[in-house]
Amino acid sequence: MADFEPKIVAFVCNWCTYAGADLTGTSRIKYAPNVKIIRFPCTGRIDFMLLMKSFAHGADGIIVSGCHPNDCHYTSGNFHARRRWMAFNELASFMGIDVNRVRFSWVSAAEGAKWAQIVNTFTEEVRALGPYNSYIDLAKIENKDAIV
Amino acid sequence: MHDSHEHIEDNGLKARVLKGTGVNIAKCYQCGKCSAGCPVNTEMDFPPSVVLRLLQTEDPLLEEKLLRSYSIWMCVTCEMCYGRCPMEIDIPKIMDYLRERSLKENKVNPKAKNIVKFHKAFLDSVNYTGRLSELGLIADYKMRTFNLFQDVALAPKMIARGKLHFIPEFIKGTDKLKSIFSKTINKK
Amino acid sequence: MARIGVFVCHCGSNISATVDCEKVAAVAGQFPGVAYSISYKYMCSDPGQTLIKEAIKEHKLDGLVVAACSPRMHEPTFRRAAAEAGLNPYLCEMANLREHCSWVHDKTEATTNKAIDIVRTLVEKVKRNTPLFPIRVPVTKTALVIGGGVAGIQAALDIANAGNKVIMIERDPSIGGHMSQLSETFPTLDCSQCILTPRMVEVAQNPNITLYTYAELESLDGFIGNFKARIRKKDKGIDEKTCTGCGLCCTKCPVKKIPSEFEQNLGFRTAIYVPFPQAVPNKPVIDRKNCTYYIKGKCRVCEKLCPTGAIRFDREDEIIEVEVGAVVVATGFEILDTDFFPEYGYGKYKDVITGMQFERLASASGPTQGEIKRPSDGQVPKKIVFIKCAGSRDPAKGIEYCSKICCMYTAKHAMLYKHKVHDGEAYVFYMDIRTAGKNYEEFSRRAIVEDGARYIRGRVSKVYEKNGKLIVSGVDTLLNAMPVEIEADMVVLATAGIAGKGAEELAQKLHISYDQNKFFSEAHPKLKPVETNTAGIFLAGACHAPKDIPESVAMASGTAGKVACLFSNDELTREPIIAEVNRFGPPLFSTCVGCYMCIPVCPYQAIEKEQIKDRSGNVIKEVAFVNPGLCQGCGTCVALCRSKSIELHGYSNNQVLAEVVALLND
Amino acid sequence: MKIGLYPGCSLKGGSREYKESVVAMAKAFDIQLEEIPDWNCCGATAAHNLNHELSLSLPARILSLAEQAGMETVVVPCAACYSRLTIVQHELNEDENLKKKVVDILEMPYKGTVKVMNIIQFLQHYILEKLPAKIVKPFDYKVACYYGCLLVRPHGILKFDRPEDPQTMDEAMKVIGADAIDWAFKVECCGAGMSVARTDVVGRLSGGLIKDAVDRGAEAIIVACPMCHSNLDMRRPDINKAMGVNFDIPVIYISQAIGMAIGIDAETLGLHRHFVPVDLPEKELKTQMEEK
Repeated sequence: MADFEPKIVAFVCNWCTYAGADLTGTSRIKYAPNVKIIRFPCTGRIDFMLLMKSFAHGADGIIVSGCHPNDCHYTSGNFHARRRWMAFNELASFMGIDVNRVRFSWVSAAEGAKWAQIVNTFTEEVRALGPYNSYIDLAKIENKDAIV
Repeated sequence: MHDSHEHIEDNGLKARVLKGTGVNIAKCYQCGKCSAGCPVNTEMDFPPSVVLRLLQTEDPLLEEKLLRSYSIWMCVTCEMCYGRCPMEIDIPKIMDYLRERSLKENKVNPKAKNIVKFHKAFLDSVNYTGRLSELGLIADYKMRTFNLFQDVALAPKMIARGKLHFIPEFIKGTDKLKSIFSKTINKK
Repeated sequence: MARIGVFVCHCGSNISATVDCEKVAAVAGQFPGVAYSISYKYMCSDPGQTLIKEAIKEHKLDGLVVAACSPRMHEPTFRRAAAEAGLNPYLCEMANLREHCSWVHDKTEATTNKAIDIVRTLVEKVKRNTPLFPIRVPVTKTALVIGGGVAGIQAALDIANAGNKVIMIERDPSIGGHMSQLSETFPTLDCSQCILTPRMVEVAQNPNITLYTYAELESLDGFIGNFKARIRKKDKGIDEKTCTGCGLCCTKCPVKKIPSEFEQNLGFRTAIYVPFPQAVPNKPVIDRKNCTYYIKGKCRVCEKLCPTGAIRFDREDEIIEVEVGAVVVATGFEILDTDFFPEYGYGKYKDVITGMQFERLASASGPTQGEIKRPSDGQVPKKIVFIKCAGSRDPAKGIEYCSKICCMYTAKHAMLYKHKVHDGEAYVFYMDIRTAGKNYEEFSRRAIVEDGARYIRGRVSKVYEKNGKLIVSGVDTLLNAMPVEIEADMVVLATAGIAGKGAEELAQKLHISYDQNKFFSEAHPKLKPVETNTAGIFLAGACHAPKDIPESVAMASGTAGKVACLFSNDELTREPIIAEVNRFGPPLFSTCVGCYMCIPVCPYQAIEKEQIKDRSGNVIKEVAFVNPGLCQGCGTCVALCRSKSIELHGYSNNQVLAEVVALLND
Repeated sequence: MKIGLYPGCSLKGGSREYKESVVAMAKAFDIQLEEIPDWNCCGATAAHNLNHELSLSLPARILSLAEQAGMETVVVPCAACYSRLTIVQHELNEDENLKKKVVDILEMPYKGTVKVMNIIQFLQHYILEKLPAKIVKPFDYKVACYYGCLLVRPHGILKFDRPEDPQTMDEAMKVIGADAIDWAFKVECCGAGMSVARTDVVGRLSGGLIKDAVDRGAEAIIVACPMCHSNLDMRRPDINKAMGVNFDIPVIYISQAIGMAIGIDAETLGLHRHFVPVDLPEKELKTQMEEK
């Protein structure tokens, strides 16, 4: 298990967390290379399906991160995201999905250090949880590349 | 009704008031309206707003001062302060709490002894008969305070007007009442 | 088969120090659909960009991935380059190898692999990119200004002077708003009328401004640059063209005892009236509620006397429709009345007045010609008490917030009183003195130090009347909360500033949001203070929050600037990153099932219902439609849509899913 | 009609005329007031001053007894008792745990469903509309209606009338032909519980409000609280001493005033029990006719 490198996808909004991650870079703060970022205009755009698909395609962990409450570039997108996340949490745990593998967080454009810290701690947590094959079995994907 | 406030764990007086009464003293911004409307302000060593201020300091020494103050016993519970407080702080409730503590920790201000004695006499009378017997109360109170001549003029006039009964009336449930008292104020 | 070009940038050594750029380029070259791949020291440099442009032409590339720094840094640069080479700029994406990779990881195999993964992800995305074209919407270069107070006036003049048309509507018979009622203004004590009336006249005379007084907004439709406003012009009972404003009608009107709104009920007006001498326009209106003719059906004295025969009893309200490109909301605020305060007598004491009433008493043009006299008996008050925070900072009975302007105007009132009544005593009960602002603190100190106003820190508990005196029982919290009782001749309440009447309804007409106190909300508390979250609608003045004159004027000019920017081009071009509800030919038309879950979640009210009709005009289907003029492209509706009928251009389900898959399957 | 009555201790002793007049008045309107069987003292100021739980338990027992006696409505003429009963009912309804605690102390069932009414609410519900028909001798006097503290505060809980410058008592007095004056001390405190321990305070506070009433030409002060009455009436000598004056304005219970208007004799109303004699000048018939 020691050589297990978790695959983590991060869905982030363009205005806060993506910029925050940029700041992590410009301030040269190091973090685990396991996390790879996909950019969205707003966390409001991020729906369940993406999270499920990510697991189905072998993600061991997922980070969803956007603007702090009231800082949303689109005034309320992050609130919808949060509401959706709460619903998802319920649903997911009901379906037997390991919700510890999803991390929802607020990271502003000024919180470069926070981003690094979130990535590192989460990576270690997921590393401890081990590879998430169970979902792939669970989802039974006939053809992984269906939509590619 | 109760302002929940998890952050406070310490057992300072401010925190205990919050636990005991659900009233959050931090809300007070010292506008002084309570003191302005208080009918007995001038009788008090600490007018209401100052009482709240003392609690806000969370300074043990000042809290001690407060429990030993005359103010808390001077408060007549007219509810004027509460009625006009812009922050709806239930000051009478706080006063009740402080009095109870002051009594338990027997820190009652010497000047307030009479007031306390009166209240005690009152309750004893109730405890004894179930209802208040004014004559009993007055007599008991005088025995406690030894100011035998206060109001001596009053009694005969009251008797003349049929306002004083020599034989107090007992309720049937006096034992019930005694048990209530023993479970609350007379709890050992 | 796609023909993608991958351009890996070393960024000097910023990337190449930890990422093996050649390797990345080499591996990327093997990705399906990648026709060309190369690495270069500085992609953003001129030679770098030329390299890209030539590659596009030479290799007939139909998509670019520039693997360099953050798109927030150079996306515009490379998209421009692509466009210059004849490729649709939205077919160019950036892979962030610097901020998100080389700078945050050490030089290891893993780092280079991550770089490769990132590039692959973007390649897969760009394969699915579609050409997008900036949205162009025409702009009607006319602004609608709602409200003719100082904020509205300032905004209107600035917009007009920038060469644009302005339509101003004002609910009352004259513009001027609250400022026209003020006596002197802080912190300079210059006369309010003297500085305001010239601006009022300017509004009336500016050829770019069309002024409708006694008019209200009926409805507003459309979107930024293209609004349609319906305006109700209330019937004034006169013909404005023929009326010369001689004022004879007003003097002769038999109904004389109507409390004057302008004088805050301290004076009277007639049924046909001009609210105040300097009114703009200076022509009367007939107040139907009080006019004998409208009540009893006879009188018509004014009609008989009018030398030009301008009186018209036969007219009705008129609704006009105008097209505007932007809307400025400047509807101002109101203040609480004295009858709001139980402990101050529910308004039953004549000599307990509001700050605004004091302004009228102090005003040279007021009911007392500027002499301070008690409303009850006209006596000059020798002892006057000012009570601050009357209703403000009082969650229990009044409002939670601080009305902000009271500390300054109360200091001013105390000064004016002392200047007018030299032997008088002025007491001010306060909780805090909040006078942040240029020359403000100095001003309020002057009231205390030079004019001798007596400030007492404490809130007044009760005011009651006793043999012609007002007994004010307060307290001095700086003296162990010692009771203070003052036998005053007059009490002035610094009553809270609250949202204007009908603010809620107006907000609903305009589709703008308002806060818990019914003040209109700005789009962003720091960075978009004058915009609303409906594009093209802006705020000015105290309809946004209590504000003093300098602030209102500053905000109005800011808003005017925004409007001028909007009007500076004939067309609005906007990022095509917006949502769209799919449309197909018959019989499907759209996969939208019309649940309209999307409508309430849209922060911009951009989604509406659309009826799909056949040739003969029968409704076949009703589906959601995203108004491209209003959509800002957050994508919340997309995530919410149950039938996946909405796509966000540039972030389509297809694109992002491809990214996920590519990211995870190396 | 049968309605529960909680007289409270004062109405049994020092303020018996209040009870007598209330009962007589109710009887005149065929309303039978039934005392809560074996009721106890509500604990008054003393209890909540010294012990919170006791201050809850005593009124709770009263309410429980009323429930057991099947009383839906209980009239509480004493403003102090009314306030205690209402506040306790409120506190227990707000807090289930507290309710359990108190029930354990009482060893009695407690639902908290009884409708507690003060004397004015009682008038409004059962008497005022029938009143005009019964008036034989309009109460044609300038009166100062004194509400005191506990009838109107805390407004959040009692929800009765308006907390400042209340009107309900004034309205009731107008019905019987009185001229209820507008004065400033309607809801100020009379000194209440300090009656014995700090008589001087009572002198100052009660004195102040009597002075205002007199200054404004009131011929009588109307009260609905035995504590207020004993302070303003029984303590009059102390007050006059404190103020250095000689006020002789009578203090009359609202029930007595109404009783007088509908022709109940002074004896039954217990007017003779007052310390300050109630001898109001006879008004000439004319004004009475106008009132009628």
